[in-house]
Amino acid sequence: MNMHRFANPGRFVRLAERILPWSGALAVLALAAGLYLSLFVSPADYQQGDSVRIMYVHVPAAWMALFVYTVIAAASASALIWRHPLADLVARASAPVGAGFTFLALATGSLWGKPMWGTWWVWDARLTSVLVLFFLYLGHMALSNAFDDQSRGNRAAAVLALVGFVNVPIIKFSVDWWSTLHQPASVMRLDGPTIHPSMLWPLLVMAVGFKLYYVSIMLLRVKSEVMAARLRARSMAAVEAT
Amino acid sequence: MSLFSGRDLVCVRGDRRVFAGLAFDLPPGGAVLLSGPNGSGKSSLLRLMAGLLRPAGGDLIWDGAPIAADPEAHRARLRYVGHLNAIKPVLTAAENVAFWARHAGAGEADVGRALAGFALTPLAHVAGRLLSSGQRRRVALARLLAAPGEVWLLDEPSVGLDQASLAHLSTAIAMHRAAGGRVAVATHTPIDMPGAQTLALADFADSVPLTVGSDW
Amino acid sequence: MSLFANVVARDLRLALRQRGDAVMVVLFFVLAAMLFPFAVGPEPNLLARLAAGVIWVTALLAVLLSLERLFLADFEDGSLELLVLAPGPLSLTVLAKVLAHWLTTGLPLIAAAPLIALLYNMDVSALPVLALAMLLGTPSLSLTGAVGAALTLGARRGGVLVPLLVLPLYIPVLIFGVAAIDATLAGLSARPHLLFLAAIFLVMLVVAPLAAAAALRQAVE
Amino acid sequence: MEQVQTFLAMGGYGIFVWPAFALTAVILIGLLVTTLHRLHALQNDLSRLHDPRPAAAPAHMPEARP
Repeated sequence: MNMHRFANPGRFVRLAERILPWSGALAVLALAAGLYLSLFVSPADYQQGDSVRIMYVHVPAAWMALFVYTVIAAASASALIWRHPLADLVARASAPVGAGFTFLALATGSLWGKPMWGTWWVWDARLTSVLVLFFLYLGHMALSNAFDDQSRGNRAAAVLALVGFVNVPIIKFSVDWWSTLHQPASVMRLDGPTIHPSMLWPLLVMAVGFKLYYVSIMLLRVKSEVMAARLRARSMAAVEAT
Repeated sequence: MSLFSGRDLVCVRGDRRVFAGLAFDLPPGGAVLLSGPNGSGKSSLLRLMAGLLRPAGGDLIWDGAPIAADPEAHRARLRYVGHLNAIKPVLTAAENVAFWARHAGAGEADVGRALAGFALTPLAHVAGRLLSSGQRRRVALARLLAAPGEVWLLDEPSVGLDQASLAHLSTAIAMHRAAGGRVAVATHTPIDMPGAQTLALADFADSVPLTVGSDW
Repeated sequence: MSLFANVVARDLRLALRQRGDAVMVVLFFVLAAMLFPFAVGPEPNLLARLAAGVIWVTALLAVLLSLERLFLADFEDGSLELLVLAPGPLSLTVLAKVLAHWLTTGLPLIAAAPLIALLYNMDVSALPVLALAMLLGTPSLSLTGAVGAALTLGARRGGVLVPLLVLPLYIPVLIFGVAAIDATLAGLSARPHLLFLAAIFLVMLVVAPLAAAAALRQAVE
Repeated sequence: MEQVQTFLAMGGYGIFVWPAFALTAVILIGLLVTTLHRLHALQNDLSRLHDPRPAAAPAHMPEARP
């Protein structure tokens, strides 16, 4: 296996340039449609009134937070086990986007919690696990930038992502257990009453919009990672030549 | 005649390609002297041969079989002395050598012989932190005699050694080769190794910059 | 003597010769736990309620502080390269170093915990469960910590990074560790919580050595 | 005009709903802008860094993206 370290990203950039216009346009379309559905079409909740509309950004963001972490874990596994040269870049490009979604989930969760429970932060099981996930993201990004040699940072962060991924279900389970232990009253489930179809549609459309947005921005970020690696190598060569 | 050889080896450090297309053959009893300016990849090649560093391209072959097939067997037969001496300040010279001897399966008797090989017997019970850098280097080299493996990979072994110790090193290498062992040495100060091949790393320095980007 | 025993013996001898490190860990543990009464007041049954939580958090931080000792010295003096080059699986060597680390930090913490329970007038009946929970929990702290320590070798200011990487992964051990003691104090059975601690330990027993070994191989590259 | 008023009020929850959506926009667009900015900066640097090694085969120059 002496495939040159960065041989096939050549095909990747061409592929990315073909996909990007489509995924970008579709993302904008889905997000616009989702926005319209969630703000204008879907009814107010009989208990929460219009504050339930926050769910249409909060829940998709929380889904994306976990989804992107899974993508990072999968990319890390393929980087470490099959030494795929592109996988490192996908993980490195996705981490900040995932952290952004996680922060968004926390912030909108807090904005939604205030009218419902009267406080900005509630140690609800789901919010708490998303908070822990946020720190896993920060740890991943901090580690991948902690080395002078970028590829070393990527590989170290890949190992951390795999260990983190094994721990996510353990953390999720133990936080749920902990919250039932300390939560006498059964608190209103954060994603509202059983989802009525008129509320399910905006949720799904927004979720699709978020996913398409992620694909597009990830392709852009991987392209710039590829460029950055190229720049480093080119300037390294320039140093050698002088 | 089991050969330890490398074929069109490519080594990449960070985003820099250190050398490419490098080949070598090390027969039993053979010796290879790695020469070249600083940064030409002498240490990288030794670490590659030891298996610490994974080659970006090319193969390392032992007796016809690629080393990657059985890395543990390869590790069992090689002894590596790097820039650092791996000496614990709180352990005595004997304890330091004994740990690595046990780690390679040798017994207590070999430790005494190894220390004697580098005239360290009087220092056997001196704590590592009290040893001078030359003495520390000799303790690191004494590991080779305690549990002799087939392949010695020595990175600047003679740094800080006085004339007497240099002589010990040369005899140790000569005896090792006479017993069918092989040695690869990266050094700037000359060590007399009769019949040793020389491998100039500069010949394999890579002129074309790492074509990381041209096909993007 | 097998490689495993060889590494454990050497590390224990090193710890014995530098006794200060293990003592420092226990001193930190007791001192940190002693701070809370000054903050929340000496009121006995409030302290009793906080006891389990304070003991576990300070124990966890004490382990965190001692993680640097695991690989950094070997990385800097060149021993790590030779350990990586030793015949035999590297994850076994990692396990040996974690065992030696646990013997010199986990055990002393367990020995010192009753003292803090006393300071917090925690009900004596909960002491056996406290010891058992820590016996099952602290190995996971050392194992997970080993991954964090190995990953930050060679990183710029790696020491500051280890807490950020490792503390989120400590949360399950903290939750079930405290829950076991609270259940006992409430007269309930601590068995399910202890079983979860054991389960986490077994998972990390498999995952951590593999991950740490991969991290060490990267560090010596 | 009055109809817009009730819409903005969001049944009294306006001060929670709008910041939530605004924050979503800020984060999504912010990430996009920083990514595009970095991409263009890199593309400029790359095209500006002429290949220092005229002797070797001139490395394939990237087409400067608009």
